[in-house]
Amino acid sequence: MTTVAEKSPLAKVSGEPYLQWPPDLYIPPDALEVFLEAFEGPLDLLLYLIRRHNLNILDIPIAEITRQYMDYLSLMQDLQLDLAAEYLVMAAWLAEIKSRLLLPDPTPAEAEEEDPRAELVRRLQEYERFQQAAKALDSLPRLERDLFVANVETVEGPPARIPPPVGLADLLGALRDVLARAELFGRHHVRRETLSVRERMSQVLERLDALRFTPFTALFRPEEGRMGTVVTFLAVLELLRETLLELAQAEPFAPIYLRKRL
Amino acid sequence: MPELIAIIEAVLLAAGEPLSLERLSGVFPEAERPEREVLRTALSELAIACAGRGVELVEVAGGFRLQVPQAFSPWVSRLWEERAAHYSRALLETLALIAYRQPITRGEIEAVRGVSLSSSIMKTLQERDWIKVVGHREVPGRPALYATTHTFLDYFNLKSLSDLPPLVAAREPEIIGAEVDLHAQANPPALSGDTRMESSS
Amino acid sequence: MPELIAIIEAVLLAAGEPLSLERLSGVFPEAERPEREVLRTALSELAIACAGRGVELVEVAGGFRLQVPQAFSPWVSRLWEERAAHYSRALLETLALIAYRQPITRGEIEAVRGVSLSSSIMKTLQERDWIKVVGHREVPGRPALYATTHTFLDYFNLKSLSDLPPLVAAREPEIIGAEVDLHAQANPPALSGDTRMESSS
Repeated sequence: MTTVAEKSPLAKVSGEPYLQWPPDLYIPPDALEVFLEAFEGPLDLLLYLIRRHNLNILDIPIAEITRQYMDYLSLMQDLQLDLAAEYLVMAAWLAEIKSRLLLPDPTPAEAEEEDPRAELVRRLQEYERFQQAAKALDSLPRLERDLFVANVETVEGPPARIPPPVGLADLLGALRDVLARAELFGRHHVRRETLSVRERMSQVLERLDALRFTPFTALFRPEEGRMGTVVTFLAVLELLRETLLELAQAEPFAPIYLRKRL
Repeated sequence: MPELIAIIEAVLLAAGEPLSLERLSGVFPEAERPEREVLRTALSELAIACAGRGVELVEVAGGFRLQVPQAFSPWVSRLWEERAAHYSRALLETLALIAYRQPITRGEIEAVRGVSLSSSIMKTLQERDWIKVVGHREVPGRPALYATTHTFLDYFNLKSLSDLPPLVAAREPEIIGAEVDLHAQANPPALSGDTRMESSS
Repeated sequence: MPELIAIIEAVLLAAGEPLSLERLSGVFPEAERPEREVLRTALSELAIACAGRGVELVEVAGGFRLQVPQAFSPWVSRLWEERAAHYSRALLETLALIAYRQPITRGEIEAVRGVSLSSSIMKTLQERDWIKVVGHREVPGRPALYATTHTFLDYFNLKSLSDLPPLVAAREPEIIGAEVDLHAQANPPALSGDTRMESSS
């Protein structure tokens, strides 16, 4: 693919830059390659020739246009350009149209038969439509050329993350693994514990203050029933055993107070 | 707490891409999520507030976007050394065919253009996320059917395909021949804006 | 022609990076290039015009830039929310130990796991509001005692810690295996143990 920058010469011939397109069909042979590559195929080349000669495509002088088309083709061949098959197919088609126009119609009864040029005209028209559409598309205001997305940095860097989901089974699996490993170390003893005591220990610790004493009885909630009371009691005992709590009682049978150890 | 219209502006500016109403309302915690109508009203207020400024609010296929209006492109484009990408005629013709005739197969594109389609063009169009395969034609070989994307519409500042310039009817044959010759002097038809892009992207 | 302040706004918005005074004045054709002082005045006017909007003008090392003020980050960050990778095995084990053996110190967790605990794990667990410090153990160094929170129970849909699967099951791998499999059917890809998360947060 040739890259033709906007303001750079269209072609260089013997080192001389060509800034303008050749005014007529004559093209310096060295520039032809660039020139021909600019065509988007045989239909494009045909349209160019038609425009160049200001022809009515409904009334294409097939003989003349075919001659010119073939001239280009032979030039391409001389220059050993890779001649795409499409150009040759078009040449054959033009030749066929020309021959059908030359031959007298042997069956005048079937005069309804289409002008052999009709299909060529239809295709030229159709292709021309999309040439126009491409131009219209190109002239639409578009990003990066006419419009620019307004985009600014944010002060805060990293995006919020949605934390990953965790299932209870994952937790249990993890625990099983870690306990199995701990077993291997053999130094740690995994006790079977009543979870609710452990939970209550955390709750008690939370409720207690390190500075002020809390009445022992305030930790119990009657609505929890006997089990709840027992669990809380066990939790307090365990916390005392782990020396996380401080217990105070002024005298026997006086209210008991608890506070977190500092 | 900042005003709703300022929040919308901030979010659109930070996004740098069109945001749908859904995504816009998704930035509010559920308890504070404005009604769609409230959001729409705020958006129109923001659009009005942009008047005379260096930014405009547009609705394109992908949603709402703040962009620098075309009137400023002379200054903005001087910001970068490189010129904006120009697309080859081959690419634009192919894109036009896909846009107006979608869904369309590669063979159908080639039939209209009369030339085989370089795969680099299709690659560029797909890399830019302008076209996508939407199905296959049930004929031998099951060729892929191509259509344009939201991104294509967004890039060309369009809200929907119906905003494309109308496809001209096949033109009067005399016009095709005549008009273009004038053109040919200044600006040969074979080559308007032909900086090739396909292979780079 | 647009106002100078609007042109500056447009150019800064399109640039998306800080622009020095030189680069800013470079967007004007030489004949129309404003004096530095004029440019500076326009910049301060722009800064004032931004008040109350979703954008602010700041001068940073590289020059001037428009940015979304920090006050908007709660909304903006929700725009980019992304689902983090799965939690690491280490994090899950730590969480499990805290859940089953609370209140527990970091040292005790390390003793059971046999490896030292990265502080990012504790940070992640605390950020997620799954664990909290409930006290300190009265041993030298007074290490913090960790326990799980209400949020933790809510997340795992537990009414209380006693609803956790019984710890004893951990000693009978066959049973657990079966149970975990059942779970896994119901809600499959909850974790693949080795997608590390600790180092991020």
